[in-house]
Amino acid sequence: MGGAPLFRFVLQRALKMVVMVFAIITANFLLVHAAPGDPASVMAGEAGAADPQFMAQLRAQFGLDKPLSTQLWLYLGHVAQGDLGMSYRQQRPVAGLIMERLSATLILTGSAFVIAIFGGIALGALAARKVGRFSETLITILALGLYATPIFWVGLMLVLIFSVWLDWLPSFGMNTVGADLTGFAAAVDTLHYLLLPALTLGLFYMAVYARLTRAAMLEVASQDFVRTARAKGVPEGRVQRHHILRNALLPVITVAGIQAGQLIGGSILVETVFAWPGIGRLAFDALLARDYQILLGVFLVTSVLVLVFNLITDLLYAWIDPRVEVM
Amino acid sequence: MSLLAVRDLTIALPKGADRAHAVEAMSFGLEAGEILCIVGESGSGKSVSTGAIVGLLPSALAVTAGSIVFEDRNLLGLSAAEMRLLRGNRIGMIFQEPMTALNPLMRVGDQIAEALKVHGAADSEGRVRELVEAVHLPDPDRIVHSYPHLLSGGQRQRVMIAMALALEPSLLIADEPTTALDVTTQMQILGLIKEIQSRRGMGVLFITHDFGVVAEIADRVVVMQHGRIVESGSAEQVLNQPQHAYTRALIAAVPHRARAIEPPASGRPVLELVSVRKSYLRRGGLFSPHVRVPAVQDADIELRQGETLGLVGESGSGKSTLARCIVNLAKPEEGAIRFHDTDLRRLARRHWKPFRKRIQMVFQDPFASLNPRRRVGEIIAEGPMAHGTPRAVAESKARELLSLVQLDPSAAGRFPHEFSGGQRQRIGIARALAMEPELLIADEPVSALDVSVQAQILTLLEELRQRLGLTMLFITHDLRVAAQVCGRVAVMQRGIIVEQGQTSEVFSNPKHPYTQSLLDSIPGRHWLPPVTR
Amino acid sequence: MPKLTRRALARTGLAAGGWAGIGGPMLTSRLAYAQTPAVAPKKGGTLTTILTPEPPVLVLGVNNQGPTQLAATKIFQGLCQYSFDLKPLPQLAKSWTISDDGKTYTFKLQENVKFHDGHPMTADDVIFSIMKFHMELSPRAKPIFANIKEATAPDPLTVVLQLERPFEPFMLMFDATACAIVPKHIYDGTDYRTNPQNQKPIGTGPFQFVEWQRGNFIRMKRFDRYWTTGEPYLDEVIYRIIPDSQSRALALQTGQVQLTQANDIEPFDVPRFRAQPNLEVELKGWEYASQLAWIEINHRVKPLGDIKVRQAINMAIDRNFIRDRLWFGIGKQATGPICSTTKFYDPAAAKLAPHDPKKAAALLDEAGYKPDAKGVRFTIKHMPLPYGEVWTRLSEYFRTSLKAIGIEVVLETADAGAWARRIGDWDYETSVNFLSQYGDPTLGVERSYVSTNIKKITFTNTGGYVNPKIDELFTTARESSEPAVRQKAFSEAQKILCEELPQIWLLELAWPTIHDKKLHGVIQTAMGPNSSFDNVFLA
Amino acid sequence: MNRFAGEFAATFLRNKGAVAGLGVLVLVGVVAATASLLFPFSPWDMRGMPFAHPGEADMLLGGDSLGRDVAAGIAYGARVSLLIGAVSTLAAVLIGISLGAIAGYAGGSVDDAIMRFTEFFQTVPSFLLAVVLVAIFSPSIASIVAAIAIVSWPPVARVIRAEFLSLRSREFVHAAEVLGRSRAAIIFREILPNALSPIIVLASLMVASAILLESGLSFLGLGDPNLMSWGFMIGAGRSVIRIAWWMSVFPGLAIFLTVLALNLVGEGLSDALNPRLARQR
Repeated sequence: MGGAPLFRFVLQRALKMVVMVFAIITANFLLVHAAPGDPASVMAGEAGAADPQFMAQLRAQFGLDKPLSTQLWLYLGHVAQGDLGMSYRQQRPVAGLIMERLSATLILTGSAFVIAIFGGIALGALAARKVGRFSETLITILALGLYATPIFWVGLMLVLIFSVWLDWLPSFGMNTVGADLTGFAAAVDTLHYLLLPALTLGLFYMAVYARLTRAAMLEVASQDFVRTARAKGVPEGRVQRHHILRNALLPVITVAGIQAGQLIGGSILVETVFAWPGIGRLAFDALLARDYQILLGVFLVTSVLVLVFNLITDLLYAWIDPRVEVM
Repeated sequence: MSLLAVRDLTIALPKGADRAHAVEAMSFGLEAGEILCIVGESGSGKSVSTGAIVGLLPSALAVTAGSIVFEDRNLLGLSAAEMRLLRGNRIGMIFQEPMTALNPLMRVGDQIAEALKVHGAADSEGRVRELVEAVHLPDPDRIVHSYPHLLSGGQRQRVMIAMALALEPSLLIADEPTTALDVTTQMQILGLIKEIQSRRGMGVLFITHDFGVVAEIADRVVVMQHGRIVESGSAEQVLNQPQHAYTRALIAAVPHRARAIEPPASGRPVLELVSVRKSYLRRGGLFSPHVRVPAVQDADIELRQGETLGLVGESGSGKSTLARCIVNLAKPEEGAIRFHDTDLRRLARRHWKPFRKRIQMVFQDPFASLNPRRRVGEIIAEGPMAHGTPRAVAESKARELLSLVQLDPSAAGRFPHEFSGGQRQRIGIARALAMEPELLIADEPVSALDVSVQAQILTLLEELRQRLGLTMLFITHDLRVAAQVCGRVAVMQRGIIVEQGQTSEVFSNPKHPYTQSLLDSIPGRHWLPPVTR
Repeated sequence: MPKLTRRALARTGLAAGGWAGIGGPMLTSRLAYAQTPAVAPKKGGTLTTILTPEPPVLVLGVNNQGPTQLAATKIFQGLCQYSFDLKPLPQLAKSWTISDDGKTYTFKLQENVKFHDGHPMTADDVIFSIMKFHMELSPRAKPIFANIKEATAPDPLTVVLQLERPFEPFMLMFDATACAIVPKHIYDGTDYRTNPQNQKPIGTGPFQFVEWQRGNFIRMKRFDRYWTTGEPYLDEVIYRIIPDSQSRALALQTGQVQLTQANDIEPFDVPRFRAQPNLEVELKGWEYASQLAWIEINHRVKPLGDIKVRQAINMAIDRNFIRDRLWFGIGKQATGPICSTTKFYDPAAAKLAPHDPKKAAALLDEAGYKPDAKGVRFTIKHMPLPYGEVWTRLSEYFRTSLKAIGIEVVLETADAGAWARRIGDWDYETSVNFLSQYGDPTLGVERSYVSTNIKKITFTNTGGYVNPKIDELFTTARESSEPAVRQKAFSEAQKILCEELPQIWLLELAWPTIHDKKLHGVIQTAMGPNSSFDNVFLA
Repeated sequence: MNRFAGEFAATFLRNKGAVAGLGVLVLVGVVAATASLLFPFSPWDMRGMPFAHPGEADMLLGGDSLGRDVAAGIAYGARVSLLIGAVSTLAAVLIGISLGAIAGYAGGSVDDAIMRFTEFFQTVPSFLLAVVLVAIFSPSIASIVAAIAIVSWPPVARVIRAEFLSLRSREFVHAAEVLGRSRAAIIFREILPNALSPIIVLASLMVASAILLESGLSFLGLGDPNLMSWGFMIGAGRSVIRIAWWMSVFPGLAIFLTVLALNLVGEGLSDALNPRLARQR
């Protein structure tokens, strides 16, 4: 891929992404405002007492007294300028709130993704290699089992084993508060906390990728060029790695790209179990409190993340598969 | 001592197959410097036997008896690792489908180099280049760094040959290496194989179903049927004095009877194509915009009552697109398609409907052209029913049509997958005839069939044409078939009709160089099959 | 057991000097609690505890949610706090007097009180906090402070509040959760809700705000210039945000936190922690809040307006089961509309009919609600309280109990947003609710039963109960400055309400405060864990 | 469907996992169907002491925090889980087939528009969307089913579209076109029946993930409060896991087995419907 076509492609995709993001914002805006209850009533509920004047004052302050279309228009205008608005309840800019917690989610989902993809491909490749043998059966059962277990359940069990019984790893949070660690020590500290949640989230997707890899490898193994490789006298291991696995990775990459969003969605559950301070949890809390601005902001940010991830997947795909260029 | 000696080779099929053995008591020898053709129709066991030689049999098949001695070693006694060392080293192989036989993710040069590397040979770029040049690939520097998808089928097959020859094997096994190629390419590849073989003195085991190819290349011939060798001998002998009935039938089925010269059809024109143009919008890749690719350019054709016009060309020449334009499966951008006096091109879908009865089509792939989930009776009856014929009438008509295409009327209650390819093609024909069309468009109706079946279908079509007075547009890539079936032919190349006229005239005195090269590429063109019977 | 340190004793002793009034000799109860200190206070250490759910801001007044109060009371302080029997104790006010007509309140402030930014706290800050800040922000304080005719500062350490009419429970409005003292120089003239300093709150409390990683933790450190020298003892207080109840329990169990409070620990986990030798479980400290939980009934919905139906529902419910099986013995069975820890509770007047499903069924039969073929008399909807699992269980128990007397209950889940909106809009049939009583029925009970407070707002008389007699009794109690008169009115009101059952009171809530035995002095007043922790220490 | 069905059954039955899965599913189905016979009382009824251990008070799998029978809950929960799984999948499949078929058959700008719409749903994290939908329309069986259907149709649409795109250019479809059959007949009689086999496989997996999704929603407190479902039981039991492990272990096991069985059946179906791949196993 040359510089200019690549640039044009990225530009086109960026435009498409912008359109998609605004469609998502609009749809979500309408959806979220269809919810019964508004932030003013929730805040009044929390205050333990309220009067109509107070409520009206709150609504005016949040702009909730304007017609919905005006609110939407204003919001879109702000978003276009990079302003995600203020959180009604926390009285802070939404962008800041999300940014504070985005890195936590990215660390969690990123590591989970790495665990899932590498573990999954390794297991899947092994299973495909050992078709009909005990190790294949074992991997298949493991993958099916992980696939069939609710994600929060896995989390609870891991906590029971590694935090309660073995006392090896902390069960919640993201770092040791007050330890004031920096640099490498801080990273190691976070890694400690990260291990269980990342594993919880990663295991499920690892099962997905393992199954996918196995199926793709079996499919690829029946293709003509594999026979060609064997006819050339290529050793079996090399056939598996260079010819079968590389081609089998293509569908795995595609699915991994599509599932990026699900990974972020799934992190709500994991963030809940492990008190991981990410945006999944932020969104859930915001939903319960009807803090629309945060919820919309999270939708926006996650959608952008997914779109960016899809773009990366496509570029990766194009990098691996030379056919994409002229398809 | 032969280079390769196969003795009493027997390979069992898994339980429940239609016969016990894929190959039974097969014996033959191959000398160095010799080309041996194994000929047979699909399912005759010819490919399975080569699989056994190189140790790449599918796991469901097992050699149960016999020996394969190659360079004084019994291959059946070797371990998998020892077999691997032979493959690609002493024994080279090329396959039928060049489009899928190369790893799409590896550069061509790397794939050739791999063949060298895995056997411990120096995989220098120079050597790879040498091999690429040896198979006459243009612009070797570019080809070496290209990915396979950028190469044409013929080029890919050359890459395959380069790979197979990398370590100068003493035995080359070529399994239908030209079947998927266009005639002109086929001729070049055959030439290349012959050239390399004679230069290096290799033994070549060449699998084919095409007697034309046999005539072109073989020194000796082995004919297989149902897993057994029915006849073997020198090429000269088998081609010209076949002994076994099966061989004789196969040779007789090769289309060769030039059609009796008919007076030019004088009926009124049924179909007139004027300056038809059709292009496709090819989807760009991730990084490239969409491209408009012309498929048919300024096609003019006239088809008169009762005549058969052959539309001849290689793949990608636009002949099928043109046929699809006529039946409104594709929308041409320009030109007129006049059926009698109606311009079909301008008709909306619902105005098209009456013409559906009058123009019908027979398709190429007998496996893909019948809905696998419907019974044969329904498939045939649904057309008339869509045009208002009551179900009972349509169904009884369907049974009549089945007899007409020489199938048992009880076939109506069965599903397509219960029939062989030839039978399915008969069903396809019956489906078209159920509409009682005036114009029948046959798009490569026999190209997916074995020769013997091919002959039957051609005969059937000819009979039906005469009996029902059909006007026919016959699309084919096989000049022998065209010569046998068509009164007139039109030759297409890259979307343009380069020549058209009376078949005998065009074939004996081609005006266009492309027509000439097509004719020169007919495999075994110098061989006139003996008229038996 | 709560302990009182020598320092605190000295402080209260100082305050005891000659202030009298209706507030009376207010120190006895705290002194009574001052038992021999088992452990000497020790400086240093970090207290890690839990906060859930995460509060939106940490400025009292801007937000008054439970979690906000827990954390912000370490940063902000009020003029006073309250003993377990709800007598005022000094905090930022060293002492106070109340005029005989009950209309003039004079507060003397502590000396050398500084805000965390170094500004001294003066009477101006107090007057600003009362007359402007909370007047605008707090729907609870507003109607009461509106009664202040004039607020003056004769000198920087004296505040005089002149009331229009006497208001007996007035002294109950000055703790940090009701009226935190905020810095005038930061807030005056700004929009209090959006003031940027809200993100970095500044108060006079023993701990100053350091860092807040949203969704993760809030960290505060010792304020070196705290007005009581030597205090606070702790170096740091860290509130971790842990949304999942099991993770919280685990944190406590493994010693990752030393203190849990409020609803951090689900009731069913409490027995386990009682058994854990290094932990102590305390239930005191919620006397000021005195939250009463009840089945909220919308009287507009048929047949819930029928007194017999409510009486039947009352008898269908087994309060012992609720306390013992759902709350695992934490809390106390409700006996009426006023908590037993709230002032003017009258055990003689507050008597509810006992659990008796048969009688309940008979009552319904008598009222004409006959069961159909499936045994169902009628169907009502019920909206569980979305504040945690135990409330869901309670609603499930409610459904099962009512099924036993032939009333079908259909649950409709609502999240916090929807719940608050629907209660405020009267858009419910039955629900569960709990309200704080703030020590005095006029402050926390009246609002739910008087017809003048039927409003489309949560925590008003949303059920729509109307009884002129009750209106009259509460008005009498509100306007009188005579405790005896008030008691009489409240007693009669309790009697009437217990018969008419405008709501089905279930349980006086208590929240377990569980802490490491090394942590001392957590629960010393009726403010419980909402106190400032200036004399809490680890030893 | 004589030989077709025969071959299909034979391939399916050769797959031991699929047969075991089918067995488990049948068992779950039977338990769900006979729940009211096995446990002739409401699963909400308090039958014994809270936290009764398995086996106590005639409760095979123990009691929950209100003394309700866990076994009865699982039996009645099977109905709900299967119902939610089946109905939401059916709805998702119907949405997916309609949109996918239109996109794949019509092609061009219609296809583009529909695919953008599909991408839209795949861009918003599906679990987050499901949570928001259920929360907004308040948790009830209808809103849960609708939310699950809304977030799970895109894969169906994509698969159907891809099948339509490929089948549309198959010769038997061209033949139908040339015979002059109507568009509806071509879509419903010719293409759709041939596009269904991947959907059957996908659907069996979707039922499984719908059950998981429901349990995830219940875990967050967004289940239907009036229906005893497995997800609800885990949600109610997980916080007391140290006191009463059986409250969450058994329903968890029920989910695990059912989802596993569905996956196994799905694989069996996939093999039986794509015999070419199956042979390589």
